This record gives sequence, structure tokens and C-alpha cells, in this order.
Amino acid sequence: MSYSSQEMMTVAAARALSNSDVCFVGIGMPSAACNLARLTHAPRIKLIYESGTLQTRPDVLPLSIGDGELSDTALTTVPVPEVFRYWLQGGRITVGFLGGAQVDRFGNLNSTVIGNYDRPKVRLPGSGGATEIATQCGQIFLVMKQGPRSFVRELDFLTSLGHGRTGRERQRLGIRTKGPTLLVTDLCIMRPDAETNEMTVNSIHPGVTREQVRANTAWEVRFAEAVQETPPPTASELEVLRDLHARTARAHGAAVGES
Amino acid sequence: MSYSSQEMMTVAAARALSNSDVCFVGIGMPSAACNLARLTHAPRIKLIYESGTLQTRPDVLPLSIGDGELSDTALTTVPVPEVFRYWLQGGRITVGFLGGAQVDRFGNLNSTVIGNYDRPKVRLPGSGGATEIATQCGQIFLVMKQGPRSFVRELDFLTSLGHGRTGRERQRLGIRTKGPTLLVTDLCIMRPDAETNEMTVNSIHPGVTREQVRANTAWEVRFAEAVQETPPPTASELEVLRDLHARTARAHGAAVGES
Amino acid sequence: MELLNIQEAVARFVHDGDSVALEGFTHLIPFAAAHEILRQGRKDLTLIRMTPDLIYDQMIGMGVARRLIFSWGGNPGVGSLHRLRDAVEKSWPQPLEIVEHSHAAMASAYEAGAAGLPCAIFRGYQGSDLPSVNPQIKFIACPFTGEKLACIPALRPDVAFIHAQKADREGNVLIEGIVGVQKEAALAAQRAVVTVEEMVDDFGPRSSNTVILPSWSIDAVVLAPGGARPSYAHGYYARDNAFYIAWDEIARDRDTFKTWMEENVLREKVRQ
Amino acid sequence: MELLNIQEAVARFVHDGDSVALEGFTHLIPFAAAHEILRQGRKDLTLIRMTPDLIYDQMIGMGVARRLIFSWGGNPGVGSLHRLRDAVEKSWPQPLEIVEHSHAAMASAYEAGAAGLPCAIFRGYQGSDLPSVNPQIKFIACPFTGEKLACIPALRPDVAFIHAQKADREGNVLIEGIVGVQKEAALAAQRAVVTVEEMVDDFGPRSSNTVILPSWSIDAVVLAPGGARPSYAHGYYARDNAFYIAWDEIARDRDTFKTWMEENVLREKVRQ
Repeated sequence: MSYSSQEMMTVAAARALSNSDVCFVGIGMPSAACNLARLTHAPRIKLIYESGTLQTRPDVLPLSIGDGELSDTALTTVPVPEVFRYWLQGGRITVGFLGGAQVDRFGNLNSTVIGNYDRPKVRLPGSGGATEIATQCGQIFLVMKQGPRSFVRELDFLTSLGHGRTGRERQRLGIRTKGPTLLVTDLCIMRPDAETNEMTVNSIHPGVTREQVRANTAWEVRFAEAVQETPPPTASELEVLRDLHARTARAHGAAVGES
Repeated sequence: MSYSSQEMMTVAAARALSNSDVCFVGIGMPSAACNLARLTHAPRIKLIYESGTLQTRPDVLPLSIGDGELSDTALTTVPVPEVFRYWLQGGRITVGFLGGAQVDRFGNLNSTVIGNYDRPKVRLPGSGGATEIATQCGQIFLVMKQGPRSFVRELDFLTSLGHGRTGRERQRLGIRTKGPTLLVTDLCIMRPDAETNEMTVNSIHPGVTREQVRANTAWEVRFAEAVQETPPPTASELEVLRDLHARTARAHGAAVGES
Repeated sequence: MELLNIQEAVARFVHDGDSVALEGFTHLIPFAAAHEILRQGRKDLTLIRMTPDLIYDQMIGMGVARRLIFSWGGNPGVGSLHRLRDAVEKSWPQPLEIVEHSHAAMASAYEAGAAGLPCAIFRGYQGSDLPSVNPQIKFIACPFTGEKLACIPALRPDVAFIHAQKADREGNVLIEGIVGVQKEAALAAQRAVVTVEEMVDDFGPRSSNTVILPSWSIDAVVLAPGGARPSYAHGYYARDNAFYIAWDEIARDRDTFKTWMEENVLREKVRQ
Repeated sequence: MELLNIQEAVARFVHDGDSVALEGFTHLIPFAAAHEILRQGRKDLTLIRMTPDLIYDQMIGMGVARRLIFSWGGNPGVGSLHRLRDAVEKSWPQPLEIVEHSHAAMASAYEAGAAGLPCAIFRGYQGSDLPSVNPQIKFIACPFTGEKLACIPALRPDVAFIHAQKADREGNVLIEGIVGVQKEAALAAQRAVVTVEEMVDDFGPRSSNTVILPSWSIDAVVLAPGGARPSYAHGYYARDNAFYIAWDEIARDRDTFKTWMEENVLREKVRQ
């Protein structure tokens, strides 16, 4: 069964989730991955959106973080201050999904500006929940399309902490959560090196070459000693994912939220 | 119609309340006074109990601050942290009712200990909500039976601030609420002197003498230039109050909540 | 609490130069109030909102704001807010000063405002560059553990508008579904106006813990059915996702935007 | 979350020397849990509760506590807690260290505990002597306004017990009516046990904003019908006000108290 690189990325991210996870979900790919996990191998995963919907089971993917669907299918819906104070800062979330316009080799993210903060070339949306998600979830899964302008040597702005500019910042700041333990792209899967915390290629998606990975990374990307080939999406994974997207498109009356 | 001194006290306190008040209510006499006001001249008064019941309309007096009756008849019931943070500290309460084991001439209260704190003669219940009610409600109405051991020269412990040990403490601490503007006893009504903030007798209940007031006050109690006689409870005030107590006694299966 | 129409509420409670929070976390966004503020030509506003969304994209594009306090400025699930970007990147139609936070910070700052406190503390901004561009982010040490905690000023808007499902005849307001920071915003503000879908005699049987703002905690109630469109009102109408997508095209171009606003927002005045 | 009986839950989660919060603000006081802690003979506990009530009067009188953190220690509407007084005034049956707060302080300290913070700030204790007898009350200056605010350590009990109306088959817990500080206490604790009136398959149709503790936020659920008596459970049974009044006589005398506890609490063990 043929599949897109976007589908490969979503499936690879979904597989990293388990039944015991309590997941802080962002819109777009993270939402697709989390709900794919819930509809396949991890039916007991708990999904939380920052709009306050606890343990929600949307039938279609939300366009926004606060669609009615999320509240309708949630165990309960709490105020937004409570979500950030009791649930995120309270240390009850095992996995947070993040992405951004730029990521560096230590998994730090920029979702604030391209260029100078005071005279930006491109003003991006900003932190939203990301800054505290990055430090308060048990671990962070990063999901981003890979490219030389987004996988950068140096961030224009550090919105959300990964392992810090030295790879050792979390320890220095007394942060006890793990930070980025996984970076899933449309080309490969990276994990932090046990020594340096540099995000290192562990698995390459079928049909992708090391050269492609290098060409799409602005830093000199490192490969683990034993690099696997990512198992391709199974027929059933693809079927569930495509059904989810088809239902979503019908519900929203437009082709949105792809993959 | 004959009446008890307890009834006179309750009625006098009730009369000080108006339709525009939002009232933080304690158990016992304050609860009786507030509900009497609600059932007579102030039907639109809003009553709040520290258990989180906002705008409640109990049919019988609660024995505890958190009886089911309070929640059943409330506009809504919020968590206790919210009551103290958003509603009391947020400055939304116009009147708080307080009493204690001891009061001094500036309306400061002791509800903590008789004797030394570390080796108390009598251990009293403690602050409960009183310490912050005293400083955060728009004004405070004190209600206490008068006696030389409770109307003292010097408190054993200052639990809740009135006008402070000098009469000027609120200003010094930057507190903008008024503090005790009224002290209703079974003998008389006192109000703070405009200059010194000393609680001063403004009105004496029918049949009570100045000598009785003096004998039941350990400090040299001052009388205002023009001391009124408190109008006695009307027949309709007494009827409503006695009905309320009769309903309460039937509901609780015992003669509780007297006054 | 007074029962007003939207023209009266805006005329009475919103002044040039005010700090204004129009809150609603995706759900119950008070568009009707925003549009009336535009029609009445208020200016020099400080706009406060966690997610500026289309509502502030419109206000910023129309030049009513000199300052924005926010934490996430995108079109949810779609992309950029082009008017917000144009103001920040190119000062069009006028420069926009930004005070930028994270969601956790804004939510805690509203909570502190509702609680009458001058500041909020939380564990935040660790390792982020945001404190270097926002002087309102400070850090204090916990006096018991020594832990460094973020501290920011409470949000206390001059006026807040929120939208809710129902008001009863006393002017109490009921909110259900995704309640966001609406209650906190209303309680934190000096003046609070609630637009509602519906007026009812009485809320009837309900859970003891229903989210209700008592009449005496707000300044005005305004009947405004559909007042949250194109966002949604749980139990009344769904989010107009197609419009959120269409907005990307409308707002991308300055002239298209102005024409759309002229035709769809400003001309409403004539009709009334 | 595990489904346990009360014996298992106490055996597993309560250890000698623990700090224990059995919360329930007048409503839903977890007496069944307290009685099992007494039957299992735990000692040296730090007891935490805003209102010690009869539940801690019993525990203190039986000598299980070395320390009490509280804010109002009376028998509501009745008078004194005689066992609490006897412990503080006469060290019977053993000395009791007290850490005394106001309600506003305790509520904020639970809120901070639930929020994972080391301390709580609030505007409190102004002009009161309480800070002079409780070294855990400190003051810090707001870095923006200079205002002096009270600051106290967050409450983070080793274990919390609360009582609730219902659990569903996943172990989620629903609380309704006067919710007090129960949710905060459960979330603030290292280990949280919820006793419930009833197990249901599913909570069924309900308000979106129902107060629910998800199964993954607590450690154990225990079916304990009547587990809040003589306090009450909204929707199940009323407060036994007559017993609260009768307790005044029972607890006034040491021997009467001990006999009553022996007959009505400790002997329960034999029956099971």
C-alpha cells in the first residue's frame, strides 16, 4: 500500500505512544498521531487539549484546540488556568507533543520569530502552551517536517527548551523531566545521544537516503551506530488514519488538518 | 410582644443589612440575622457561606457552614479555594459578620486562645475564615453577647484585626476596607468613634441601663453624645425569626441554633 | 448589573486608551462586542487575549490597538493572522507594541487578577528567551525552598467582554462547555460585560456546581444571539471552520481586508 | 488506579509517621477511612485538615497524631472539640504540636500543592498575631507593586483520603455539591485514595463541567457506602446533626470517649 511521507511521520509518532500515556495534544499532526494511537494500539491513552478537555475521544480531528467535539467527548472540561496549574504544572502529563518553525540539534524550538525579535522577518504565532509543556511533561516528542531552514544550526529565538544550547541546560536549571526523547520527521526518527543529548538519527524511513537526511539538516547530523529502517505504515494503520481524515474533512466541510 | 435579649440582638443585626449587601455569613447568630434580613426587609441580599455556596436561600438555618441545605438552595457552589480567592480576596463581599471569645475597644477579636498560646487555659477553635474576612470585606459587623470576660481591656491573642491595638492599624497597613463599623450585643449597639475608632455606645436596647452596659465591659466604655433607645423587635420580625427557628429545630431534630 | 444593548454597553464601558480583554478560549469568542467597538471607533486600546484569533486580527487591522498582550497569535489549524503579522512586521496600519507571554503565564495572570492579587507566581519560562524580551517577566525565590519561580503582573483589564449561553432574569450568567479563562477575565476586570445567546426566566434544575457568574459580579448583560459567530456556542451553533479557513485569504491582502470589514462589520451600523 | 477495599487501601498507603489529609469541607468527610486507620493502629501521624471536626477529634483522642495542621477546630454549630482541646491544653493522651493557619491560607496552600508549587501567595494575616506563633507564615514583596503578601508552604500530604459520590468502572470519580478542597487535597497528595458511595458503569449524561477526578490522577478507589457518616453525601444521605450534638457529651469525658470508640469503631474489625 503506498503512503505519503506525511502519513509515515504520523504513524511513526503514533507508535511511540502507549496505553499508559497521558498526552498533552497540540493541533495538526500531534492531534492526528495521538488519535491514531488511540484508535489502534493504545485505546486507553488519555488525551488532554489545552482548552481544558480531559480524557477526550474526538470522533473527528479538531480544527482548533477548543472545538466543541473535544468537550462533547471528554470525561470532563476544566477551566484553562486549572489545566495549566493542576494538570500540566502538577506533573500529571507523561508526554507532550511539540513542533515549531525551527529546531536545533538539542531539540530546542523556535515558534516566536524568524529574524530579530524587535524587527522580525516573519512573526510566528508564539509560545502558546509550548514553553511550559516543554519543561513540565514527563517527556517531549517533537514532530516536524525536515528541511535546512527549519533544522537549523542556531535558533533565531529559543521559545521552548529542549536540552538547551549546550545540551545540558535542563540539569543546570534543576528540571527533572526528560525533555525531547524523540524527534519524528518525514524522513527519519532521531533520539538524543546518551552522552551529549544531541538529536541523533536512529531510524530512517523506507526509501529515504542518508544524503537526503543530511541535505535537509543545517547542522552536521549524526547517525547512531546501528540505524534501523522505520517499518512502513501497515495497511490497518493507514486505513484508520485515512478514515479519520475523511471523517474530519466531511465534518469541517473542507480539506483541512491534513495528516 | 415579649422577646429575649438574644432576639433583640439578632433583630438589631438584621436591620443593619440591606438589599445591596453581599454578605459572608458565619454559623449561629450571624446566620440567623442574615436570613432574618432576607426574609423581611432585604429579600435581595446575597448570602455566601465559606463552604462555597454563592447566593444561597436556606429554608432552615444550617447547623454547620456546609449543610446540604446551603448547596441545594444556592445559585451555584464553588470550591473553597475559589471562595477565598475570587470572592473574598477579590473584594466582592460588602459585609462580613464576625464574633469571638474576646473583643477589645477597637473591635479586634480573639477566637484562638484564652491564656498563653503555647500553654492555653482554653483552646478556642481558631481563625477559620475570620482573619481574612476581617480585612477583605467592605465592612464588618460584630455580634457578641456582652460580658466583662469577653469585652476585655486587652486580648489574649489578636486573631482578626479590627481597628488594631491603636485604633489606626488599618491605615498603617494599607488596608482599604472599613473594618468594624457596628458591634451589636445583647445590651446595646456600638459604632466606632469618628476620630479614634473606639467602639462607642450609640443605642441601648429597651430596658437596659448604662450601668449594665458598663458592668459588662472591662474597658471604660464610652457613650455617644446622643444615645438612642434601640427600637424593640416588631411583631412581624419576631414572628419570622421564631418561624425560622421552629423550622430549623424540626429539621435538625433538636433544639439547636438558638437565637 | 444592568441589561443593556450592545451599543449602550460599548458606549458606556469602553473608552479610548482602555485595556480591553475580549476573552473566550476558541469557544464563545465575543465577536459581536468587538464589532461594536469597531463601529464606535474606539482607539489606542491595549488588547489582552491569550489567543488573538480572528477577533483581534480584525481589530488590529482596523487600527484600534496600540498594544497587544497575548500568548499565541495564529489562526487555529489554518496558519497566520495576517493583520497581526502586518502590524508587527510592517507597522501597518500603525505600530503595535507587543507584550508576549506563554499560555500558562496568561492563565495564571488572569487567575491572580480574579483573586485580587497584584501578581501571579508559577513554575515557568525555564530556559526560554521570552523573559529577555518581556520585562514584565520576573523571577522570585520561594522563601521555603529557594526555588526560582516566574512572577508576572496580574491581568486587571479596564473592561472585559465575554460571551455566554444564558442569563436569567436577575442577570446571573451561565457558561458551559469549554469555559476557558472567561470567568477569570470577567472577575479580573474593573468592568465586565457579558453578551449572551439567550435570556431565560430561570436556569431550572442543574448541577450544584454549574459555572455561573452572579449578577452582582458583572456590570452588564447584553442579549446578542449569534454573538460568538464565527466561533461557536456549545448547545447553540457550531464553529464556522470554513470561515476560519476563508479568513486566511480575506486577511492576507490589506485592501481585501478593509473592503470585507467595511461591508460586513462597519455597515452593520446603518442597518440598526 | 486500583480498586481496593478499605483495609487494603489503608494497609498499602498509610504508614506510621505519614502526613495525612482526610478532607471534606463539612460535606463528604471520609470517616470510614479514618476509622480503618484507627483499627490498623497507625501512629505518629501529621494530620492535615482545615476543620478537624469529629473525624480528627476521634483520631487525636485515640493518640495517633503528633502534629496537627488546621485552621478551625470546633464542632460546627455545637461548640468545642473536647479531644482536640484536651490534647492541646493537657497533652492527653499525648502532646500535640499544632501548626495553625486561617482558612484562606489552608485553601491556598492546597491549591498550590495541587498545582505542584512549593508555596502559595495571598493577601492574608494582616494585623493578626498568627504569624507570631506559626513560623511557616512568611511575607514577600510583590516585585511589581512592592505590596507585602503572605506566603506559606504548599500542602503536599503523603496521603490524602476523600469521599465522593460515585466512581465509574474505569475508576474515575465524580463529586457534586459542596466540593470544598477535596479535589485539591487529592491532587496535592503523593498518594490519593477516594472512598465512594457507589460504583456505576458510566456517569451517563452530565454537564460538561462536572467535577471529576480522572482515574489516572488517583491511586485507589474504595467502595464504602455510608463512608461519610455522620457527615453527609449530597444525593445519598443527610448530615446526622443529632450525632454532632451528641458527640459533645461523648467526647467531653476521656473514659466515655474511649468506651464509645472501643464499641463503635475498634470492634468493627471483629465483625469483618
